[in-house]
Amino acid sequence: MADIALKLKDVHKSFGNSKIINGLDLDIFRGERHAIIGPNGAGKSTVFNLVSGFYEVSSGDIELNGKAIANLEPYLINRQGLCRSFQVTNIFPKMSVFENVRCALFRPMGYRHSFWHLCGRQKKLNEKTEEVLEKIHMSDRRDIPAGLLAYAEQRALEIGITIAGEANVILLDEPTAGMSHSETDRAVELIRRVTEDKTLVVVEHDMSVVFNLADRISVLVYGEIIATDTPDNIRNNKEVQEAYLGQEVA
Amino acid sequence: MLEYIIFSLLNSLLYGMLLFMLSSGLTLIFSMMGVLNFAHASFFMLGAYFAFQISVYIGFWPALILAPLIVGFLGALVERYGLRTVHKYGHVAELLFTVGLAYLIEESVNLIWGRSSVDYRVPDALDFAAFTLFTTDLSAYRVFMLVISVSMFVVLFLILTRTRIGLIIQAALTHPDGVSALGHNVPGVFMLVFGGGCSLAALAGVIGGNYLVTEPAMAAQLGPIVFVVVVVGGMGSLTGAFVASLLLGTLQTFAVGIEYSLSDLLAFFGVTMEAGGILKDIWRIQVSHTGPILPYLFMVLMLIFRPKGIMGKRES
Amino acid sequence: MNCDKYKNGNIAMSLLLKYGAWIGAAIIAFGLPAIVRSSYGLSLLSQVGIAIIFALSYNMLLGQGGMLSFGHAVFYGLGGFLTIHVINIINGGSLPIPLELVPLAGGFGALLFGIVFGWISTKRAGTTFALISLGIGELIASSALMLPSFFGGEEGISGDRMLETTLTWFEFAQQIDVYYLIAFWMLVSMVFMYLLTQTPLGRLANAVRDNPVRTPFIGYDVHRVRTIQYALSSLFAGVAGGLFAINYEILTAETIGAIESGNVLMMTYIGGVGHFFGPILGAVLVTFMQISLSNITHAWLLYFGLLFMGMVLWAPNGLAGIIMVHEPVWKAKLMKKLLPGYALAAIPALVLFLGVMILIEINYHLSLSINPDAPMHMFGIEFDARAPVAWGISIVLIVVGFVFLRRTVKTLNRSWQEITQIMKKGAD
Amino acid sequence: MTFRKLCFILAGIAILSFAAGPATAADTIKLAYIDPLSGGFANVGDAGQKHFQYMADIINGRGGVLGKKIEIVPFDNKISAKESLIQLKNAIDQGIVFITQGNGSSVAGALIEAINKHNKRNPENPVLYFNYAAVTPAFTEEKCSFWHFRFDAHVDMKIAAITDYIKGRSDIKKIYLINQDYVFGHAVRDAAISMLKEKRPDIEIVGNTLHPLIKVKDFSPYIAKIQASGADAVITGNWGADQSLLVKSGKDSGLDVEWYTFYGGGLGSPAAIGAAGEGRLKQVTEWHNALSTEENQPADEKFYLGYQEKYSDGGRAPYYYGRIRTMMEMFVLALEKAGKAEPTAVAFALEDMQYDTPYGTVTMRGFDHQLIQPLYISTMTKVGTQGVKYDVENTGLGWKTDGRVEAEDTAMPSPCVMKRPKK
Repeated sequence: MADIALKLKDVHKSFGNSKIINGLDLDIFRGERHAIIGPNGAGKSTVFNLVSGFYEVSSGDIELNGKAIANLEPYLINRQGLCRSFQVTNIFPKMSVFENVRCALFRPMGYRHSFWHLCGRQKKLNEKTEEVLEKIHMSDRRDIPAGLLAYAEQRALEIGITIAGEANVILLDEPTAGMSHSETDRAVELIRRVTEDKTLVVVEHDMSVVFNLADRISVLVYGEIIATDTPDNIRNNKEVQEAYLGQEVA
Repeated sequence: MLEYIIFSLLNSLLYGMLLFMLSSGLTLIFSMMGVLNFAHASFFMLGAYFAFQISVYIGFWPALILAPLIVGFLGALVERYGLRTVHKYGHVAELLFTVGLAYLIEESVNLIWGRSSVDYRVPDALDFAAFTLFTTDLSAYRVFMLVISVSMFVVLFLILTRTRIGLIIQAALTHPDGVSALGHNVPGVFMLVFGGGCSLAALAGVIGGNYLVTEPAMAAQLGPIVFVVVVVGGMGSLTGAFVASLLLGTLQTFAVGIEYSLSDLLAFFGVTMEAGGILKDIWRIQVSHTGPILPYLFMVLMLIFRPKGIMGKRES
Repeated sequence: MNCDKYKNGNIAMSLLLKYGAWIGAAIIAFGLPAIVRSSYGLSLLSQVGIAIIFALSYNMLLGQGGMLSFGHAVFYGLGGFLTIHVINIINGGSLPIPLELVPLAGGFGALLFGIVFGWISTKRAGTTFALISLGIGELIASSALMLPSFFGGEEGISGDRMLETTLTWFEFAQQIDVYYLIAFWMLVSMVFMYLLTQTPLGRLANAVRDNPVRTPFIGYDVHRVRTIQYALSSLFAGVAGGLFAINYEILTAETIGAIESGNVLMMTYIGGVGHFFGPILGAVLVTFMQISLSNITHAWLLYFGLLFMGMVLWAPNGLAGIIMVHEPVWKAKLMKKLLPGYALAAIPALVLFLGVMILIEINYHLSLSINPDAPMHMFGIEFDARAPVAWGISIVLIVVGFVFLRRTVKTLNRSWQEITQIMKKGAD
Repeated sequence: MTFRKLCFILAGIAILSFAAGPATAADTIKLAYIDPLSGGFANVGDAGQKHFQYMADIINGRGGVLGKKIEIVPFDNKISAKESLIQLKNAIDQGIVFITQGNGSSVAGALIEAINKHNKRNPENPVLYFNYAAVTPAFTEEKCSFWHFRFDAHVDMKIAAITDYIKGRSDIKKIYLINQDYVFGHAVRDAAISMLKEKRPDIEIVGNTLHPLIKVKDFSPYIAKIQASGADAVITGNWGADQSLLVKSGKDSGLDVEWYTFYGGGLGSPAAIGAAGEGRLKQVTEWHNALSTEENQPADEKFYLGYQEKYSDGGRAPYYYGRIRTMMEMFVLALEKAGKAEPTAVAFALEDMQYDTPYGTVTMRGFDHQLIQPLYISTMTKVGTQGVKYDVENTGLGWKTDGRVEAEDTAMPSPCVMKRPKK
């Protein structure tokens, strides 16, 4: 049995009378790249919001690295080593690219709410920031306000912010949504590179991305996982084909 | 005692209704456009001044109709040529725009009507005591105010629930984004709501101006009490504003009658305070002194513990 | 304002470049008394200095933290009251604190209140925060009259700043001594507030302002970041209040009220919230307008209102914003393309302003002056305010100015577009 | 040149262009008038300035004083203590040594403190302060100052006059006190309670309410309380909207009481209260516009009409401060007695000075600098009835004298201990 990084046990979530998530069980292994797919409205984003503490869980348990995190405040979950990106681009628009990434490094590098360190003097912090910028190929854009970047660049920056903190579990919510083919290819390449030795959970609509990137795939339909398996097995799974994939894969 | 209670109830009702007239427009504007309109009380003042001027020339009754219409038109212009321009800079800019507007309106009123109060009087036709209960009179004008405010509530309610535009406004109150998606002319609706809200405030000014005092400071003195009504009532809820107005009216009216202070309360439990300095100040404050600041306390507590307000459908 | 460029090369030169602004500010602050000798001028400058600290502290909330407060004067006032009480205690005998350090008492007192009120009010941002600050402001301002033993009722609390103990040779009898003290604390506060923007907390405040949803996912509690920022901002507001107490030697309830809170909001906004130095410009301009302009014309409130509305409508980034849009143009050496446009627009703008001014002054003279029948004086010309000539001239000026201004603004816009295009090309 | 440098150069130019000194003093005797001239209280400040200007016109028309003309120099303090202190500096810089102010005890207190300190720290260059309307008793009692002279009767004196009048009114049996919840309101209340007890122990004080300052919009709840108490008369120190709304609200409920006020005739109040005050609203003042006809003083009537003609804005802001006339006349006498426009000398000249007004002799008490003058209780009355000739603020209502309280009866003991400079 492989080491489990993220574990969801019988998780339920309902808004008023409508049940969105119905007894979800999911194990994510350490170091794997795991994709969650499913038709619109299946509850994929809701799963992310539950795991990251955005929503409260109606019932059930979520464990991160063996510790229960359900219903913790988001920032506390983040401190346990989980970071996520958002479906809608979610950066700090008025700050420069460099600042965006640096902010993500304060907590991991132990600065807490410091108002006695000058950022400019923190050599290690700045070197580390440059490293991350290098990784996401944005060193030449470092001083531009993030809000003025092109869309694909903003998405790349968001991934940069998400991985900068050395969280070991990364949740990416539709990282390539709205991108052109060539941009998508570059984004997948980027994700692959920056999530080396990390656990990645990704929600994605673009099947070529999913099958290209994922080690395992879970299929979510109406708030339940109907299958979790390797990409090849999922592709050939009758149930999955009926429920969802249909002609898209063929 | 019975007399006192009955009249306090009546007073609460009247004051509450006046508050409601003032704040109903603001509730609509605030919930729909997100604009915390600091100039709302200024439109109330403009209503009173216009009514005064019109009643000098052609009498009170035409003023009752004309003044709110003129102020509503001015309000629509402000929305069209002012607010809409600053809208793109965000809510802070919109809010500051209204702060500046309040400044300008007050100075303009100073310039036109002078710095002292004007002699805006209750019309002779209503200047008598409607009835006397026990020993206290209830003036006909106050009855008239009550009638106007209640009928305004009814009309507003009917417009919002029975007409097409009313339904659009209601939809926009709860889901401002959704309405534009449906292809309605949202800027037009905004202009209408802002103008309408202003004319409601002006109507309150017309009938409140002569009951209170019509002077350039009347807008500033009213202060942020209208915000309290909007917040306590809740975003997007006219009924909430109505309930909140009556609640605040009652709160203030009855607080006046309670002359107990903290030291009395402690004395009740057999404790006597021998304190000097600031503690002594605190112990001696009677509930009756606090009437007008209670709303703010109420508002802060409401915002902290229940930011939706009493009947609000969403948070701001 | 980017502190992170690692420059190699001539160290002295780079130091001068880096600290030039601060050295300049210090020279101005300490050099001004050489030019301004009157005690009124010094009072004005002292008030400007206090206002600068206050406005910068306000911008820690609005500009850097995205928190629109309507009750910042609470900390200014509390700081002031605490300071004046401390001064009175020192005068009473037992507490030997030199006057130079007394403003810190106001600052740290305000800090404590800031922690409490900050924690209460910063759970939510936006309108909710604004309204809570408004409510708290009203509550504190009202209680100022209810708790006379601390706030001194209507007459306020007064004290004597000439303490036994001082650190310097100043005895603070004259305004000039007080001015130097204020200038010193102003510079210190400015430096500290600037450095704060360069710390992790400062950056986190920006992050919370820009995107409070994202911030938890870089590991921070939004509420806590806001509370700390709020408390530190109160600290500086308290220092400003402390200097107020020393400067005027009296604190009344007005210092804590809504008007003062509104003032600091306007200063900061007119100056520009987007740049560190914006509030400084705003504090200087607004203080001057409020104090000197009111000696020149009774219509100053109207001018002030018009200025404020104009800024909100056409220059939402304030004076600092207006200045800073020209920086790239200057760097690209394209100013010469703009200058003719500005020169051309300045003439009708002046004409329009003149027309509006004459009209306003005539109206004020007729409706609010001591004696409307007396002749008016403007620019050394004496005329009758009721004469149609004056009205005619002002209206003609307004119409002509307006028409030509519209045209020249169009040309100006065109040259701006041109310049942006050139710069874009240059960038690519 | 860098952009930064450019900005610095421009800033430098701006600073240098600001550094212009104040104008030098011309050869007039200047009186700095520091009161609100813009904002919410500007109407009161404007009116005061007109009174002073009118007096300056008259004195200069007589040829001035010491061969010089008197000049009123207005300074706008926006009724703020802070701005008043800045404007005081401004006035001192312009070489003005005589200051007058009246509105707001907060401002007056701040000015007294500041002037005391200024005179202590700059003994060669003192200034003198004439207070024409700030009525906190302490200014001529515990906080009395050699540099401060008060020409208005303070709270206790006014209450003494009211209670003296009530002493003779045996039909008043129950009195209600309603005041603003701040120092001034407390002072009115305390003085009324103690003096009523002393002069009319049989009167029952049936209520004693403090309400928040300026915040109350609807006074009906308070009226209900007064109504329930069965009071015959109400004593209140309320001013401005707090007074107007209170009296109007009383009329709406048919409350049948007499209102004993300080500021019933205060600027703007008669217009705001209107008919609601007829026959009920009473004020205590040193002067009102029916006195000249009631006591047959045609010269005073001419004085009044002259003001109405020139400065009253069509009757909307009538002559009100009788004491400003007294003050300016005494100022002129003191200047002449001192022989020079020098504050210390003028101050000594003013001490114990007596002056005959058309309505009796007034005295500037030397040991505490409080003017002792006769006071009148008057009622708002319809013009044309009971000998009332002129209305106020175009309301059709004027004032009719109910009673006069002699100067010595208003005098209060004072614990003042004053530090005097050498003559």
